[in-house]
Amino acid sequence: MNKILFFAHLRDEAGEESVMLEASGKTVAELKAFVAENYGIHKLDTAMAAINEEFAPNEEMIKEGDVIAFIPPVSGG
Amino acid sequence: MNKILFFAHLRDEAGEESVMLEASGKTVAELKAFVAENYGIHKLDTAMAAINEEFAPNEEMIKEGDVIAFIPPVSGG
Amino acid sequence: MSDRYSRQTLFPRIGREGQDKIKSKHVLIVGAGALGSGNAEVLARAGIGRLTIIDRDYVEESNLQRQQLYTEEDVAEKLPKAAAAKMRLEKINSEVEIEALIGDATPEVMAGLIGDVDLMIDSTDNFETRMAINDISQKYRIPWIYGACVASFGMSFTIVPGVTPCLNCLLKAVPLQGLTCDTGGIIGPAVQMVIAHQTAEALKILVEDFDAVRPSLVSFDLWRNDYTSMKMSRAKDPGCLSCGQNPEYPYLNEANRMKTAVLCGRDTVQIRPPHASTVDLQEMSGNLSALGYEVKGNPYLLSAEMSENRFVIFRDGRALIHGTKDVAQAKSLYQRLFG
Amino acid sequence: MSDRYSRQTLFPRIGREGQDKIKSKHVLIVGAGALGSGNAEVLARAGIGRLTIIDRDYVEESNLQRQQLYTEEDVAEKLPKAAAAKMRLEKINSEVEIEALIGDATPEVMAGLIGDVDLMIDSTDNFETRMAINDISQKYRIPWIYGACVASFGMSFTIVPGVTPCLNCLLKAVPLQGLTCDTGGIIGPAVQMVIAHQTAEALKILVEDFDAVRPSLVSFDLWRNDYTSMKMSRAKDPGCLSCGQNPEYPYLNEANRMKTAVLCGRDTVQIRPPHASTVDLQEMSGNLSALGYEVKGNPYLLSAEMSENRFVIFRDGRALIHGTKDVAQAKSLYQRLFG
Repeated sequence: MNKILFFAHLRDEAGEESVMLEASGKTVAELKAFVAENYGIHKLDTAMAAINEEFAPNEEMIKEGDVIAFIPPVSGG
Repeated sequence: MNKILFFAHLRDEAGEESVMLEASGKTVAELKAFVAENYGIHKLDTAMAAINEEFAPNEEMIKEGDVIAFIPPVSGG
Repeated sequence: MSDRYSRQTLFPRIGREGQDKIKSKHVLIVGAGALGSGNAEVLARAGIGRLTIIDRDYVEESNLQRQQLYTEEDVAEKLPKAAAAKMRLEKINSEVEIEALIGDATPEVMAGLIGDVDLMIDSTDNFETRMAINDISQKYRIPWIYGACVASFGMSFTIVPGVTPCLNCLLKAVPLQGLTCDTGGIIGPAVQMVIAHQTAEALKILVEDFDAVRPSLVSFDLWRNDYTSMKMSRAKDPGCLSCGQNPEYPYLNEANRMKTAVLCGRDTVQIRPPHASTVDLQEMSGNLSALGYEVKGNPYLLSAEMSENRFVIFRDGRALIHGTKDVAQAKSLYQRLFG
Repeated sequence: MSDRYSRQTLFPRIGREGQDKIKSKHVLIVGAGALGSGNAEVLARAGIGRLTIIDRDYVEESNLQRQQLYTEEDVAEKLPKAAAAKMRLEKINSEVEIEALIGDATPEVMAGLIGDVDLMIDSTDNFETRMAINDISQKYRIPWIYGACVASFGMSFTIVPGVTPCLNCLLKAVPLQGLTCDTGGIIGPAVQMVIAHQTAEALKILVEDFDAVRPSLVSFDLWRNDYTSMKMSRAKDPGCLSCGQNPEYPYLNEANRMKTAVLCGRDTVQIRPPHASTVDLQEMSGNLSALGYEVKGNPYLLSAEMSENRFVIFRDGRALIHGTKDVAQAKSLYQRLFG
């Protein structure tokens, strides 16, 4: 199983701080698509992803037990 | 073994960010006395101690593997 | 050395040597909104030698809630932010040389300013300008510090050419419809928190303590008591068009920029994003209503009006900003909504 | 509702209802130094109804490096900090009712101010005053927010009577010789970071979102890129003399306070800490030299002089502050060195 954490407004959209999912074997891009569809999150494609607190590119493969965080870049200033 | 973390000026006094020690069986107060003497740290008795990121009183017994942090209260403002 | 910086020279990582370095440096602050005014104040108080501040807006009432250099009088006089900032900063520290530029921070303008600049601090409100700062940073080998906030959330990342990944490695493209302060709101503490991170990184770079520069992207949510560091060593993309082996600096190129045109005789500026996209008109309508706009719409477009602001947004991101011929002001309004 | 707070009411956890609550509240800020001036500015911009600020010092040149409400003119005029803060805050937000008190924040003075206060924000530079704030908080059931910083390090903890442990649970006694800004130095970003945490907590309490209040003590080091949260649920001491079952509020008691006496005919104030202790005279000598003092000493005492400041410190913590009959100023100098 994998823990998926949402940050900033993604958390409001998901309605939860985190969810548990079976994501091992998926790439980051595939997980983004899956989560966007199943949890009704818009604009997840432009969010940054971290695996175990380290930046992960879209092609990266997720392993069993990895913790994935989605952090949306924000623009205000 | 136990990891002992130093914060703020305690780190300057210890000359290290952290040290590894055998501390299980000691109370927090006993560990403070031991560390103060062996690492030349002044005023450790007034520092707050956390075990595994949770505040620990002086009487608390340390267990194998616990991570202990010493955080000195500061006064500036 | 005067007594003025004594509490800072007492800090061993700065010391008197570091203070002399700070005094000899020149920082470009892009934007004089919440982050820009705060960053400028901290650096002016710290004794920076020279500050260049560029901003295209004037002080508005809704800025006062979080933009720390400005007063009610600045609003009454409709002072440009850069000018109002300079006046206050000179009262705070008359030893600092301050250049205030009122206008749009286009890639050309920024490249023209960069001469002896040692560091750029991002205090802008949109990713188009950030990507241009990022390309200039790579092309001229000048570090910059990304910072942004919305609601109770914020983030910061320090980019050192040749050492860290760059913003284009992380984002690959300008993210459209990031939340902005005009759509998600913003609280003062989140601004202060980003300023704390940006100015700490700035001081490290100014005293040339590069080993201390934060290697991770920090993000936080002060209302939810979150604080996360994302390690960035693996983010560097060797094929990145901004910092890779064959850089093209794409955001210095006209093709990747917002297109603007003044529509003759109509007192209107047309804005077209560089790449077509799909705006969620329903969400935008809700955001604009919350801001106090009167909004009308249909499936193809949305028109909004509040006091002197009046504009139309189409589904592909194109917009008509009515009642102005000033391109910088029109872009400002657009980017405050779309990021 | 005016446009002024629109970006704050857009933030869903505040909204218009929260904004009305903020407007109806009264905050006491103890101290108008670095933390006090920053906290006051953020809350004034956020639209707090009433602020009471108490401080015993006047604006000095070495304050300008980090104390955000003050200017070179305030230094030239030697304005009391509370008065200078009020003047600037009124230009920032004329809707806020501000009471500025120039004097020492003794337990009696604070107890007299507490009437309709909803929240106290610690912006002081010494633990004696913090322990008194803590006892007043427990006795009158008013939350307070501890904040402190030195060098690039800082911490904050929110104390809600009946819910969280109190400062006396954590510290048991006034820690002597904590590092202060006068002995360890201080950088502006560390100040901003503490302010970010204190004002975020303040807004949560003011809008009565108590579930969001941070349950842990935060500490950070911006130069070393550290950020730690220490959970506090187990820190509550049922026998605590401030918040336990049989509270005695020891720090409202004369016996636990610094003793001061004006020495007749000698233009000198004597200060004696409540409990004898041993001052490390050698370390103190180094600190004072670094601050610019001319220091002489022997194994029993140390004398230090810089412009109008002249004092003697004995090994047991007693001190003679020469050249003044003003007890508040003498205590201020003493506590800036000993915390």
